[in-house]
Amino acid sequence: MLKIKNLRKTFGNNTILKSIDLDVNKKDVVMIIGPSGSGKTTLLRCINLLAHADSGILNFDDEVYELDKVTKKDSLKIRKRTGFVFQSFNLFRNKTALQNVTEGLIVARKMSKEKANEIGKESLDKVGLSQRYDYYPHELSGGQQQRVAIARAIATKPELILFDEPTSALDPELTHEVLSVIQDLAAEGMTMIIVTHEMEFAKKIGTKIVFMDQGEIIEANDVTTFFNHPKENRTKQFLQSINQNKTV
Amino acid sequence: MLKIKNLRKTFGNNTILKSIDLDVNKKDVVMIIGPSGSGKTTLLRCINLLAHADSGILNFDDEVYELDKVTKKDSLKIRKRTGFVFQSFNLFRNKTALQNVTEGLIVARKMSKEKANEIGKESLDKVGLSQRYDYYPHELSGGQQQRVAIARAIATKPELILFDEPTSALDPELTHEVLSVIQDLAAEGMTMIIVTHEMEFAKKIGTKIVFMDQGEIIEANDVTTFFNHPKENRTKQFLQSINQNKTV
Amino acid sequence: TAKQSNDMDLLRQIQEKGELVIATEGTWAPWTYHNQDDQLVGFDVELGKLIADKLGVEAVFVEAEWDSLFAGLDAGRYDLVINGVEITDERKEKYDFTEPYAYIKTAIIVENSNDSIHSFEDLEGKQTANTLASTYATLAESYGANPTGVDDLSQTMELVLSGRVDATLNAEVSYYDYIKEHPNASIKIAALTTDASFVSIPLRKNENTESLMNEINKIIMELKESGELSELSNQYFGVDLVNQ
Amino acid sequence: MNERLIEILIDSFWKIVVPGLTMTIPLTIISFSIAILLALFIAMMQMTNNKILNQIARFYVWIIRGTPLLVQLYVIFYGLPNLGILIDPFPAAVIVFALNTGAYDSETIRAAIEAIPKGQLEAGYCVGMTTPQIMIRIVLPQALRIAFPSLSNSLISLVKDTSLASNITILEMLMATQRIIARTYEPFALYCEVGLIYLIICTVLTKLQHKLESTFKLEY
Amino acid sequence: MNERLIEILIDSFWKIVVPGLTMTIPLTIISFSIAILLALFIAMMQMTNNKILNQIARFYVWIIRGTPLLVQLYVIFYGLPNLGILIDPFPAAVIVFALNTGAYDSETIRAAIEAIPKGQLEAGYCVGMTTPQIMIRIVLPQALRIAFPSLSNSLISLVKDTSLASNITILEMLMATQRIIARTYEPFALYCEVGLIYLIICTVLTKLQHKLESTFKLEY
Ligand SMILES: Nc1ncnc2c1ncn2[C@@H]1O[C@H](COP(=O)(O)OP(=O)(O)OP(=O)(O)O)[C@@H](O)[C@H]1O
Ligand SMILES: Nc1ncnc2c1ncn2[C@@H]1O[C@H](COP(=O)(O)OP(=O)(O)OP(=O)(O)O)[C@@H](O)[C@H]1O
Ligand SMILES: [Mg+2]
Ligand SMILES: [Mg+2]
Repeated sequence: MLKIKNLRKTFGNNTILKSIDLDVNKKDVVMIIGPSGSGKTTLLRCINLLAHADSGILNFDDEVYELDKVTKKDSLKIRKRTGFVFQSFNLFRNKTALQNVTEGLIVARKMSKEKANEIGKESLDKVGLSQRYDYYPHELSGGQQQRVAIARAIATKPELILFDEPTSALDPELTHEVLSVIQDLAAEGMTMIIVTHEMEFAKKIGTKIVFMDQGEIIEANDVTTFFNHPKENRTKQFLQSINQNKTV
Repeated sequence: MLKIKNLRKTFGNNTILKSIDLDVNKKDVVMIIGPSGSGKTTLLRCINLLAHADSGILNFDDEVYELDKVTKKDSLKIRKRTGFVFQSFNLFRNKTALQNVTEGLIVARKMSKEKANEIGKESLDKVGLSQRYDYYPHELSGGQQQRVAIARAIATKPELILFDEPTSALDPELTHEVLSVIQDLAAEGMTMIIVTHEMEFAKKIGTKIVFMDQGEIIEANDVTTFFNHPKENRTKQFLQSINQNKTV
Repeated sequence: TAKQSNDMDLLRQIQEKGELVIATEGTWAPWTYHNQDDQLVGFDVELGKLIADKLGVEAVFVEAEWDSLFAGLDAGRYDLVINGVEITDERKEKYDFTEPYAYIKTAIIVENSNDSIHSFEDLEGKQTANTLASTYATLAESYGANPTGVDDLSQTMELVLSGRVDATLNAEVSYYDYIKEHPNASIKIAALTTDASFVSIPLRKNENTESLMNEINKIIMELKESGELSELSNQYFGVDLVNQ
Repeated sequence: MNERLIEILIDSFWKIVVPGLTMTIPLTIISFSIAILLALFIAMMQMTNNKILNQIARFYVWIIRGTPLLVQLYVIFYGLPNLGILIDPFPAAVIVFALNTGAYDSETIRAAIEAIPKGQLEAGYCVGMTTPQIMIRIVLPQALRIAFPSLSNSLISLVKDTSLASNITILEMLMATQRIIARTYEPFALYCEVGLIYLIICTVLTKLQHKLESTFKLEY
Repeated sequence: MNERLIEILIDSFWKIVVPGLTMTIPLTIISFSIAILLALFIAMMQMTNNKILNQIARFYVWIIRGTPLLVQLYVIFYGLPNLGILIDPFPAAVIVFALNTGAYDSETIRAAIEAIPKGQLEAGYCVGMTTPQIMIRIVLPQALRIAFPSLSNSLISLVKDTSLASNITILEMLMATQRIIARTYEPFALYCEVGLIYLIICTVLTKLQHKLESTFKLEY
């Protein structure tokens, strides 16, 4: 459903993404892993056009966009079909947890307030926040904020959700819960791209692993092949460090 | 070196911390774990007086503070002896990575600019940011920001460092690196309190584990006892969920 | 500016300083204004200089907005205000006035084509405009007109010309001065007051000003008798406003 | 203070307050309401990517901030009649005060919008909202809170600036005062009196400002 | 336009510009510099926990914003002499304009400081800085950037408000213009001319504002 070709992104003189190609099929759960600063967030931002790529082509279903020439209308169209969970959450500071979730439903999707509240509460319940509907972001703990961000993205039931480290602020129990939420979504046929540092998580629900380093996709493969038979040296090295962490 | 007695903290009608007692000895590495929203961040904030506890007594070395009556001077004194890594980083937005680290050295510790820069660069190098001295926070990736925050806290060489989920935004490789930085600090005799969701990490460098839930310390023990012979049911349940995550 | 203590005779203070501080607007031709070379001139200014001369001191002029003249006089910043001030009963309660040194008649000025106003009685129900610092509003009101005020004379003329008001009340001499600058302006005098009002110099009401008052009165009489004042009037107004 | 002065002050109180109620206050309220709408509009124009709208907005702000209010009143009231446009004093004053305050306020609002982290806008995009929707529901509520004290400044200034309307024949409080001064020659006392009346009006506004500020307190 | 008018306008140009250079501009610059310092100070006072300092700052802002500039000039220049305090026109004007602008600007600066996330302050505390140190090095640099357009507003307003100094015998541009009007009876043309000269001064300031704004652009 999503095809990226030759995406390039620079900041000033630094090339942050060098000729990225990525194929995502319907119902795929693509896990992007890679060291800090390798460009994972930037890639997600380029996909839903929050960042302007310098060049590249994006196929979304059968629509083709040249990434250096997207119009406002294109952006709006793509964004209505995608959800995004920011690494830094970016909750609306002037809205309660529930309002954060319903805002998009009411305004962008023209849903009635009652219906939106219903869905909003449902989404918040899913991520274990039934006690926090009326809290403002600054009154929420880090993990609670992250969960509101997740609830906000899944409430609109988009065709594609981009998650940027969705469990970074969560404890193991909750990670487990969120994981099952994402698994449910996967079961419902949602396509997802998930940036994560949690390999267990990646292994568990990913259908495909993409390993990035220094703005490049080093290796992309299905989960088992990736973890059991990595091809590139850089990948091996990365996987090794994970095991190192584990040994007490 | 640090002793907390009967710390209570409320927000409005909600009691967030209920009668917390905590003992930290010199060179201890206390790991605080617990579900999202259990009050871990709030506890750290109460310790270095960013949050005003409603009641409680704090012993810092031999000085005794009543937490509901601390003066500005007390705060300054305690804060000069502690470091803090925020869950949301809180980098100075108008300063580069290096300036973020040197600011406290130059201003609060009256260090010369050259000396501060030297130490600042050293600290940033330690967390793998030698390429990013002159980047502003908004130009850094999530993991890079988190590492600047860590570098900033350790640069001042305080007696006690409070870390709030210091590896949440880091990939396994970097987690490993930061881990070794913290291990080095521990080896140098630094006392630390670390909030974390990474059990491997906790096991590896903690000397003591504190498990919190709903504003209470459920169980506090040395690492091996805690993980191998948990006493409370709540603890057992929590540990179980961790293992659940692991099984693919 | 004058610095003075309140408990000393004003005339003596002036003589000791060797200067007479006179406040005036400097923006009201031909009484007090700046000529093309930017020098402060006008009937009032010349009078001030003559008075200072006769007192044997130097005239120092200070210029400010109209109401500030009196605030400064009250505060003791200035010795005198010479600014074509008309004597009224109400003002007499505040200040002591010297001998009048001129008289003026108030004119009703209308647009040339205006046919409805021929006397003050015709002002009934009409819209008039006048400068704020004047007594014209009271006068117009007393004839049943509806007065509005603006800051200066030119504005009142604009209002008449653009038809926003029916008439403006102003000093007859001001009208002539305006016409001198704008010979083609489509305005005319519709009526004149029969009784002239008198122009004088106000002094603070207290015993310290008594000797100065006497001195100035003497000087004004002298200037009137010698014809110097009439000469000045002719020079600035083109008519003799000193002797009725 | 002598008896005469007290009598004058008492006598003049209503003569000053009445034009305050019938002119100064309505003129301020109407002009300010229009000004805020205008300012929002201009701030938006300055922030779009459309170069032409940009230039128009900048030009407007430049001309209006660059010239004295008095001159603007002159142009509208005494200048336009030359082009055959004769506007009554009150609407002319509203036009000028709204245009003037709007230009200043647009800068304040623009600055406040720029102070909102970009993440707020981006989060709005990501739930499918359009830029105007995000502005109205997310960014402006936060920005206006930041701009609020400065906008209060401009409202409170406007209360007093309306006195310039006397230049176009509008009888407001200061003109009423000056009329009394012209008769009584008591500028200092009367200016203090009118100052006190202004103070009463502005006290109400300041109280309102503080009230609204704490009601809409934003924390982050 | 006829020849006479053109001649008048040319002739008056320097007569207006000179007091602009010798009075309007110096008066503005000096008063504004003091005002900004004062405003910073007052904003801080309003934000400390010290109730007394708080009240003093609030009182100052309330009184100054609540009363017209004209009345303030009167009190300092014509009122104080009754208490034996006689201040020369220029220093009196500086005092009044600085006090006045300072009150307004303090509200703007306070709002801008409140717009900075608390985390910035807390991070400062955690590296051992004192509140004033954090203010000067972390919070104010960010806050002033937010306040900047509103502070420009107040500077540009001040340029024109200095014309009120004519009430205390200071010859500035507007008074110079009015002198010429008194002789020539050409208010409209001359007000447009002085408006243009103000516009030139303000254009320089606006350009400077935009330049500094983009130099100190803050992103987050
Ligand atoms: N200002 C506030 N007003 C009301 N409630 C608050 C406020 N700040 C925090 N809380 C509540 O206090 C509780 C504890 O928050 P805290 O940030 O300490 O949790 P935490 O253990 O650090 O969680 P996490 O792992 O998600 O960071 C949360 O339930 C939160 O909603
Ligand atoms: N505005 C910017 N200007 C310059 N460089 C930038 C800017 N934004 C990001 N970068 C750089 O781009 C690189 C990639 O950043 P990105 O946020 O995509 O990394 P990431 O893979 O998401 O890392 P993390 O796991 O730490 O979140 C980083 O090295 C960062 O410093
Ligand atoms: Mg990232
Ligand atoms: Mg936390």
